Amino acid sequence: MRYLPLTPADRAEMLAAIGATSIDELFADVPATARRAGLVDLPLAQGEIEVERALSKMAAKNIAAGSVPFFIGGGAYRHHVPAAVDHLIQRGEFLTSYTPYQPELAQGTLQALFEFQTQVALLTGMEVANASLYDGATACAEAVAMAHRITRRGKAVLSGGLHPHYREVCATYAQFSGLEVEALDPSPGIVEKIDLDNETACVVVQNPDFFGELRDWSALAARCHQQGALLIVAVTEIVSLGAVKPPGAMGADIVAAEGQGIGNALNFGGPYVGLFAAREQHVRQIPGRLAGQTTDTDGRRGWVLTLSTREQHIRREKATSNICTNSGLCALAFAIHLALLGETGLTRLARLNHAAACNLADRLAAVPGVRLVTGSFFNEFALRLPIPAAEAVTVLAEKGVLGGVAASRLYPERDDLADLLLVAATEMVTQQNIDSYSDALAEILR
Amino acid sequence: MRYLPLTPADRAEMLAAIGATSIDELFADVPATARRAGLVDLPLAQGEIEVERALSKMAAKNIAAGSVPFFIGGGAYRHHVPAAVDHLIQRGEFLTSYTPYQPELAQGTLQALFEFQTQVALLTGMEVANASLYDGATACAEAVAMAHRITRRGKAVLSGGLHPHYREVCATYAQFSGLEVEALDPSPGIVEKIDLDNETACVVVQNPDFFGELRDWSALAARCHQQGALLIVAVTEIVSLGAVKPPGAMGADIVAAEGQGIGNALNFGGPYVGLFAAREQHVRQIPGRLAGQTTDTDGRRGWVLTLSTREQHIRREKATSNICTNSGLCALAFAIHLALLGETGLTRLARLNHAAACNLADRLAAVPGVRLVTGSFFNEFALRLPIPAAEAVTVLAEKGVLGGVAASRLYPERDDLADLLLVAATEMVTQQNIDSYSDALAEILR
Amino acid sequence: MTGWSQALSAHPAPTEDAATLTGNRGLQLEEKLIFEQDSAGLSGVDLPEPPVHKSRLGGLERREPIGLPGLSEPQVVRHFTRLSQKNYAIDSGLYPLGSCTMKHNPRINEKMARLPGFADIHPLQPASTIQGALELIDTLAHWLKILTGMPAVALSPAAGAHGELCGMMTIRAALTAQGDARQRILVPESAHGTNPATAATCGYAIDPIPNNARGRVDLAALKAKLGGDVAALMLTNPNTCGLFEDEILEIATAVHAAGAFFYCDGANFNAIVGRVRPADLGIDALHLNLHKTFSTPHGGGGPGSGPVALATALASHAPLPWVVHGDKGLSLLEHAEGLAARTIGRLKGFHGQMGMFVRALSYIMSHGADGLKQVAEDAVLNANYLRVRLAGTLSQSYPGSCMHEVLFDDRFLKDTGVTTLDFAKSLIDEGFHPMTMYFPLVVHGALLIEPTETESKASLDQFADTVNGLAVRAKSGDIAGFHAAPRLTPRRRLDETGAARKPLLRWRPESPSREAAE
Amino acid sequence: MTGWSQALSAHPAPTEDAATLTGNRGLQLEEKLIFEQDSAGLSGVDLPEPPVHKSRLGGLERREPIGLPGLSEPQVVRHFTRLSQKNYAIDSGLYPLGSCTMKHNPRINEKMARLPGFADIHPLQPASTIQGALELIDTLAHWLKILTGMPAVALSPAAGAHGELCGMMTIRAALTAQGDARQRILVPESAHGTNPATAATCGYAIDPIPNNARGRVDLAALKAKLGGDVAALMLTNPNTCGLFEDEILEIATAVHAAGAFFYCDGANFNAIVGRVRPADLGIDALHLNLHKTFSTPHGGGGPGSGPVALATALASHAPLPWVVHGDKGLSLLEHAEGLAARTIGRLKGFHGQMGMFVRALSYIMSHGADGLKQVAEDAVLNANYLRVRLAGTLSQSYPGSCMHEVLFDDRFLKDTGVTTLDFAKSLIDEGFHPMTMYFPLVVHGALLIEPTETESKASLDQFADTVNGLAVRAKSGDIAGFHAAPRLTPRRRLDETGAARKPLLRWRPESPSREAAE
Ligand SMILES: Cc1ncc(COP(=O)(O)O)c(C=O)c1O
Ligand SMILES: Cc1ncc(COP(=O)(O)O)c(C=O)c1O
Repeated sequence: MRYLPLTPADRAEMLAAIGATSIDELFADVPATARRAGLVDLPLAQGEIEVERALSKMAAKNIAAGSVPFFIGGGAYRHHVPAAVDHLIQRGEFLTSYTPYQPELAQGTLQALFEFQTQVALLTGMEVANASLYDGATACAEAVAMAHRITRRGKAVLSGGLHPHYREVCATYAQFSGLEVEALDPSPGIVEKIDLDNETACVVVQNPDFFGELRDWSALAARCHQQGALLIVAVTEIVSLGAVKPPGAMGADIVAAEGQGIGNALNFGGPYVGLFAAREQHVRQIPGRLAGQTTDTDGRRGWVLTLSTREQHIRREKATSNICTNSGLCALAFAIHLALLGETGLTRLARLNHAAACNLADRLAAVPGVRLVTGSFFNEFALRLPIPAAEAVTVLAEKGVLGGVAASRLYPERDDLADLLLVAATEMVTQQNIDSYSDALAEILR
Repeated sequence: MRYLPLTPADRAEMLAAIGATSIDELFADVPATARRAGLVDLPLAQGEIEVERALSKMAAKNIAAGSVPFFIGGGAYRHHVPAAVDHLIQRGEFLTSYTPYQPELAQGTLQALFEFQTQVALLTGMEVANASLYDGATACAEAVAMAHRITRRGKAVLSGGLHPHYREVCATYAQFSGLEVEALDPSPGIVEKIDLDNETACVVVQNPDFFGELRDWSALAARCHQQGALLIVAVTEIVSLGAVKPPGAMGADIVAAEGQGIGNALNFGGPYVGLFAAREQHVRQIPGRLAGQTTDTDGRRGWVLTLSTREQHIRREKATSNICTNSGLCALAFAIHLALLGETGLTRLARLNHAAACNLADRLAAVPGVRLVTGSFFNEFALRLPIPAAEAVTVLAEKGVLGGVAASRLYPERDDLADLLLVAATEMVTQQNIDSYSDALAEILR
Repeated sequence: MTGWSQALSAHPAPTEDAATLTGNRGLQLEEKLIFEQDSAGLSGVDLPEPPVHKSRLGGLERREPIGLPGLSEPQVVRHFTRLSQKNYAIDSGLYPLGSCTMKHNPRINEKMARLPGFADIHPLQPASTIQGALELIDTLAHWLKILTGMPAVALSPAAGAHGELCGMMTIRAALTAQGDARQRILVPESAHGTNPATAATCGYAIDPIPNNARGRVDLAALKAKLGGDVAALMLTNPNTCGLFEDEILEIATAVHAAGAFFYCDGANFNAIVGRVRPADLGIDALHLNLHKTFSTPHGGGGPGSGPVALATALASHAPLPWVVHGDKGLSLLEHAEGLAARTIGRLKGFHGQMGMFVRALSYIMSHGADGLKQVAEDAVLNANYLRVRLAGTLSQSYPGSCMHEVLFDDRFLKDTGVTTLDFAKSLIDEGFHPMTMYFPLVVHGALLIEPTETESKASLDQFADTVNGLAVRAKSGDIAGFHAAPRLTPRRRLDETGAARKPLLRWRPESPSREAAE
Repeated sequence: MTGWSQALSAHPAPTEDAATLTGNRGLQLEEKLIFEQDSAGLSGVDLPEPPVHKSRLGGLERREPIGLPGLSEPQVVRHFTRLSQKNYAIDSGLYPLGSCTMKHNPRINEKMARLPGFADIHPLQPASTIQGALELIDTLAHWLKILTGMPAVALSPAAGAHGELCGMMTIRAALTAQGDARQRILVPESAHGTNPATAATCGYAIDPIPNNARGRVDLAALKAKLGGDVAALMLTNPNTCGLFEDEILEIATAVHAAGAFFYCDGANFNAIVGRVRPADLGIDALHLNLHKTFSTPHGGGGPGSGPVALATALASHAPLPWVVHGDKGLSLLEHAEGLAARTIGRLKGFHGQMGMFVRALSYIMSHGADGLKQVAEDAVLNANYLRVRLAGTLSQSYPGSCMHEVLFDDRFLKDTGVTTLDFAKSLIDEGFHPMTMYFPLVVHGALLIEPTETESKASLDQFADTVNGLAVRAKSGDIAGFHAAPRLTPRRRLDETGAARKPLLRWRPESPSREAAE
């Protein structure tokens, strides 16, 4: 087997050195009833040629986004990732190293994380950020738990504009940690009424919201703070912060965001990278790892993982979270891509996305029977169709257009959303793609 | 422009430091008539997205070998290259370094070349090998020139079984260096008669020859040596040496081979890697670079480029060759792939190729009207068809089978070869591919 | 050996770092933060200027500069290349981090994960356009079910700890469904920190159980603690002492007899993959770390993937989404309805770590059933070989053979003035990554060594010779040399206490970082 | 600066290398030859056992073992990773090798070259199946023709020297066609070694011409040598002193008046790309190094690509194959017939360095006409900036501004006891690749510095500060420090003389390598 460096001779020699007559002896602690000679009815080892053939065959059964006019968003966005990003994250020193617990052997990863944390803080307009969580949805659940720890209050109010997956993950976590979650109904296009009381630990909103709508949450932030509650702002399309007023500037206390849009491919939903930013005053309540600056024996600047007393490996059941492995390499990809973009690149990228979405919105809204629901948006918006959106999505796919997300896929129980279609456009969308889409849609609705 | 780190401010500051009022001043030595503000009628800068789109479009107009039943050889072979090879040669420290003229900063490249030279010497059965030349054909021309230097004789005899491109390149070089080249006629299947006289500097044969035929050249080697001539053996399919008696064992004085088959993709013909091996006694006549072992100030083993007095940068017009840049990275890919294969892997790979070719030969020879011309072969053989081979290749291609090389493409002037088709099979060929091929051929000849 | 002490004394003063004008040392290159390399206006990405159009941002335009630095592509490539050169990795050498299973990461897995058919598909595409993706998930699940012997596997958890959470939630859901409100989770003291942390996250109280003298769960103590309020036992097997819980069947019986569930932390599955099926040990739920046993790269901290195998009693509570076979091929069940009516709900956005699934399946197919069994055997063989090679100098915490990793404590350093930390840091100068230190907590100054099956005998021998050599030196009393370690890394020992006292977690224009960098 | 001398004296004795048991030094890892890591029977590639079949090797089976070592994939990946870590590269830092144009190599070019439509096509596929490949070649040719202003370009040469050969052969072919048997080639003394070597390979006699005091060709001397027997002048422009041949029009006129051809070595095209067209300088043939000006990676020694632009008088002699437009789209003319009847023939197997063509076109399209012009300007600006930054301490060989590179000689080291070599090696400890040394030959102890356009001002400033600092030190008389350099690399100064005296060019089981390695 190509990955196993021991030869039969090595094995014999080593067994002898150990003083065992057979490998089975080393498994003697395994109850006899549980020992197996091997596993039946499973394929045997295969070479690279065979494995590559089999997996390529599976891959070929999927329609790659890049091969068709593509307009799906809903929390994962198809952006261009420069070739340099993938080249660099594949360097063995990044790819095959462990969590940087030995700082003297991991200054590369640690400095990159310190840069990542700074980028996330700048982007969200917050004071500090951590070294990543699993994804945006779990980051959101962690934010709610953190608000609970800080305020010692038991209720979290979730805006109806929060991504349904985020809402569901918060609900799942809360259900077990004994938190009460009040999830408001989705009301695309309509400003929702959010009530707070002195039991409210936090309010969770999203910007732009799940239906693409942009809102200034400053007033809500003020109300939260009056009430002693925290405002948590979720961001599912991180590129939007290249053009949109950041949560920090709206008075958010915690930002939980999905970082996939920068540096990471669609990957059918994972791995992604959860971004988590907060105010400095709450730093000791932050979940996950933090890279911090320090000095070495010779007084030179260096980096370490710090404030570990928050974490499970030190604090165990009292830790701020149970997270250990996070999204290191995805965070690195994020950091590299954002380093490449820089201020000029990111802001222009965001403007390109917005321009493409405006262009698309105009084209699609011009199709007879189609109504644009979202008032102000970044690169994604919602349409009302004269037919069920799910049906439209299916027929469009048959015509070779991946036209968006039917709200009903995420809200099957909400008949009032059956005709709602979510459509996104990024810098990857060409004029030709937009033409194909509006033509196809017009045809369907004709 | 994303690759240019200077800002307008930098440029101004630097011009000031230089004491120039404009960049044009630095081009003052250019005759006024030749100065241009810029170039007209050429596209302007494009981003990665646009460049990738345009080039992918071009690439899509080609039929990739991997997408169809594929049986073309003729000096370039489609073998599986493990993913680790491409991963390693893309490490910036290998990819973006120059020729290792500063050994203290290039021990990695130098040790790899030393290992490469050893691998090539072992594979060919020769005593020493160089650090690579451009490709097999130019290596062959360099071998002829070297034989000329060694023997001080003016005539080179080229076997009719030598790859036509090798023959032509030798002829081109010779025509200008004043060497006489006697190229024998190709005679697939028939043993050719090779005459030597005391003007003969060398005889160049190929094994397996262009038509796939295997021969033991030991007797010819003996005759050459009696006559004071050198025997040069060309090898166009390096994988064959995993199964076939090496030129060194046949008494070859110089081996010129194409190394593409190990570690390198088809690349539409380049870059490839010329392998060059010889007897130690002639080491000072070898063209190209040589990595050699030495020690450093502290007495530790290390590597350097050596015997540079053979080379153009020291010896100028008296150099053994004008070559400078060679095929470094392709040689590295070769070294890595062969390190992965090892003795067991390479010999098995060779046996797999031979097995596939035998299987294919039987299937195709069974097609009515088809005759197998090659007696003994490795992974490639020649067939006589009842129709012009060129026509067969075209029709097969229309049926989605890349069935081989028509001899007429390389010998348009030889009517007697019009019906000759060269067919190769490697480990990449599946039983299904073979079925498709024989079915398609049968259909065509029906 | 002789040359060594002499050399240690000849060890250059810290000021040696002033020995170059640049601070660079040959191939060891200093590198500032990207924020300290800012050239306003530069970008490493060229994008067209957007067409002019009326903004629809509803007055929410971002007006303040973000503060991101401008760099060109060459600068960024060089920056991260230099940073990478300050890392140690499996690709560099032996990485014997106990409990982390730092094995070789095959590159074919990386290539497969990047096929557009896997990397460039969106989680919300219509099912008809992602049949291959669902087939891959289904195939991986099939393998994991057979390898664990368990009827169901939940693939969405993002890492081991997330898998633990998933498992504990299903347990709690199952109990709740029976109207059973048990509150306590038994967790051995040797458990990894994520175990108690997870139980707490799941709203449970933790009740620690001691190890016995043999480094296993004290069965008597366990039985004593088992009772009507115990929801589950969270046991790691093979455990974090590198030992197989040889009384595991009795443990399972006792746990079940008490009406509790048996959760197993499968992070150490590498020791038994293909040889032992957790189902045969009476386990009800177990998570696997694809980024350990199944070689998906650890990436300097993630991403990982932590599928959970579930017994029948728990399967119906598995988190969303489920992959189900239907008349139209495979599809995703994304809501708490039908088959999935009793799900605990969603644990993560979308469907799990697809990129890791591809790598893990590529790894599994490459090994096959026979190869995986060999993996477990070689992993255990390598660990035991190191155990005997080191037995002479280090102090093994629990006698006898071990599984995939071997545990030592700091008794061998007694009275030397050298600590476990010093000892580990001195390995760094020798070109090795240290073993896991001070974990598990059940022994003093733990040194947990896991070589994995992808190390050659020569590599193990060099490591053993070095560790033994260092042990001899420690006993010979060269304290200074050990305190000074590491001496040869880009940075020497870093002040972690100082870092925590005054946390500096980001660069700021006016922050000391800038000065420090000049 | 102060800390430095102190530190130098504190410089550890060679025995410091005994300071570790393994010989490793933190992240600097020792690595044996693969042949010294042989485990018989191991392979890093798993292949199925071939079906049994009767051999048709005609009795030529290889019976002796080849002697290749057996290693697993993890060992091979680690081996070459460690080797790579002993290299310096553009990705690591400034690489100011004069005449080599070591600029940033964009990764998108690597990605494009690996598209199956380019990497996985065979040179002998039918034309109908490779139209995209021919289109790419044709597009690249179009760009090169416009950039040079010349009517034809031959793409098959594999590197610069091969391009020179191609150019000289077409010249000789053209002369021969006129029945003109001229025998001499004029080559300036400052020329790169490949120039005379190429002329000789082409069967010509070389006649050197001196430089004038301004570092350019001595026009008078040139005219004196021009005569009926001169076939061509081989001139490098900008020349290897980094200077533009400002009398080039007069030179061209004189050469042509003498009935000779004007060959130009275009290795230094980076200085003028997009700003000056060689055709406007009276050049008849010129090669371009795609691996310099057009950023295809140098790969530690190649592969390269050396297209040759040809004037009308030479175009018909261009080597095979030709890409021609026909009714069935593009096709390859592979034989000396029709249009190509007067070709010099074939210079290389197949059609040239396709992989390099893709990278070069990707680079060219990324820059566009405007970007390429900026490339030339920034390259020249960077070189001149270094020139002025270093003017105070180093001795510039020829006064005034330079093009893309600047030439210094060792006058500034006079009486210091420090040689150009010592000086260059001391840069290595500082984390820089040295400049080109002892070339060109026309000045004593040459130091030729070419920063390229992809270096930032900050990078140039750090380099200048370091070189200036070292120059000051050299003059302050610390000879020992310079002789000892490099001190911080994996290996210190290597014995090149010894290597050449007793060449050891391969590993042998019984060779000293083995012992040396123990
Ligand atoms: C025994 C044990 N359990 C659980 C975990 C947590 O796994 P993860 O880091 O993937 O969350 C680890 C990983 O360090 C571990 O070693
Ligand atoms: C001026 C000059 N001419 C010719 C060459 C030869 O080019 P190549 O190495 O590509 O053969 C070089 C490269 O070093 C050079 O610098």
